[in-house]
Amino acid sequence: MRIAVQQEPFDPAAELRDFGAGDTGAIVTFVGVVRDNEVGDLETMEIEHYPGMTEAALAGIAEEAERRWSLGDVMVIHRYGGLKTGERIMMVATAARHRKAAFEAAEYLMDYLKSRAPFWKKEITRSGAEWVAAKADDEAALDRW
Amino acid sequence: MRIAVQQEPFDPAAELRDFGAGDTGAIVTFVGVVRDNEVGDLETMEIEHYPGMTEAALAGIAEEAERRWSLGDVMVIHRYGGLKTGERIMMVATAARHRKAAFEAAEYLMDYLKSRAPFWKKEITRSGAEWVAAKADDEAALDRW
Amino acid sequence: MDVLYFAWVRERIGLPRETVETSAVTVNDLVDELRAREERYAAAFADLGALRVAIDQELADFDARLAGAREVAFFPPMTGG
Amino acid sequence: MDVLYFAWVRERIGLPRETVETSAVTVNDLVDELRAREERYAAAFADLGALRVAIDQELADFDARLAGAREVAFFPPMTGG
Repeated sequence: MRIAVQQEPFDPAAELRDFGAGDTGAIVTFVGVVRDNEVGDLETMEIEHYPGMTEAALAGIAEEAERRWSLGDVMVIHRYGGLKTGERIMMVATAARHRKAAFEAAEYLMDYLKSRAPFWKKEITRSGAEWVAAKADDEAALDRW
Repeated sequence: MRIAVQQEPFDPAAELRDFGAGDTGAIVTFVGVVRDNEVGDLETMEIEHYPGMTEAALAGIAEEAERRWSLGDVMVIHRYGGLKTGERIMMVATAARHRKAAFEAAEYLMDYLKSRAPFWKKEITRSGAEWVAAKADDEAALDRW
Repeated sequence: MDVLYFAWVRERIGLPRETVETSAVTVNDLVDELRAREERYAAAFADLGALRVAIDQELADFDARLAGAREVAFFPPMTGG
Repeated sequence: MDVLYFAWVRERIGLPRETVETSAVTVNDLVDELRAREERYAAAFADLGALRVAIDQELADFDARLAGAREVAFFPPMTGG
């Protein structure tokens, strides 16, 4: 298991080089990228977090996924600080024997990470700054697990 | 869109370097790896395919996924020939604005690729050779789409 | 018409492709002609439920018509991914 | 007890953390004490439905007891990923 909360960029290729060695048939990865807003004037996506709790929350979510789907390996990397459009915010990866487990575990990680890990996003645009509101959909997504 | 059917190995990192540039918030990748069999004596996984039909079938599946989920980008790479335990067989990647579309499209690609693209696997072990039988589960997985 | 065989169908019949002169109207008719040839064909086509067919590289049904077809392929259910 | 604020809660109150002397039994009691202090606290805690709380870095409810807690944090619903 690898959990990382960091300001600096990460390289998915380097992170995945030795990921899921062993009895693995399926590796699923998710990479989140900063998208421009509807208006098209996003200058910076500022990501705040809660040092200490963040790492503990991510490890807890990853351990639960590992247990439920008997994962061979699991990884969560999440950045904080100021990010530009097109930059990678975060990634998760899961290694399992079969594709169904690898996909489900990756979606589980993403759903919990969205609503249960202490990160907050603020959009800084030409016209001002605004905290991103949590979506009811994201909270509802937890119900399926 | 990128569709590749090839004998030689591929490098997921190199394949993903320019994948999903543009209005992308979520990139999902799936990599399939040759797993040893239950007995633990797999020597080679031999993959046969139907040149011509394979490329057309993969392109058709990818185009349908692109359309259904308004993907920003889609990729399918599948190898044929003799592969050893731990080698990568195939990968798919999807780029979308939101995570739900990227995940669903990747699962759709995998489900169709399993049962509708003309590949056949043969396990060569110390004790002989056997064609891998199609699983009822894999056929049933198509029903959800 | 070119007839192609893959995986264990190819192994059972003993060749990957052949050119067949036929007036078969449907795939089923073609299967009957092939079955009548030799024991190895009869063995390969013993259980159509275990087989799939493609006409000109598109999946088809066994009652599909062959009019205009250039290439017919027989193979077991696919196991990609 | 250390009290931490994140995101717009931090901005509204104007500081990221402070040490609070309190005899509050539950989180709700602590919120009442903070609200009574100054208008900026009252504004930050106006709608508890828009807030989340963690006790010693674990998510908790507003009626959770504070006995033994070293660190309480208030913040809006999380928006990671």
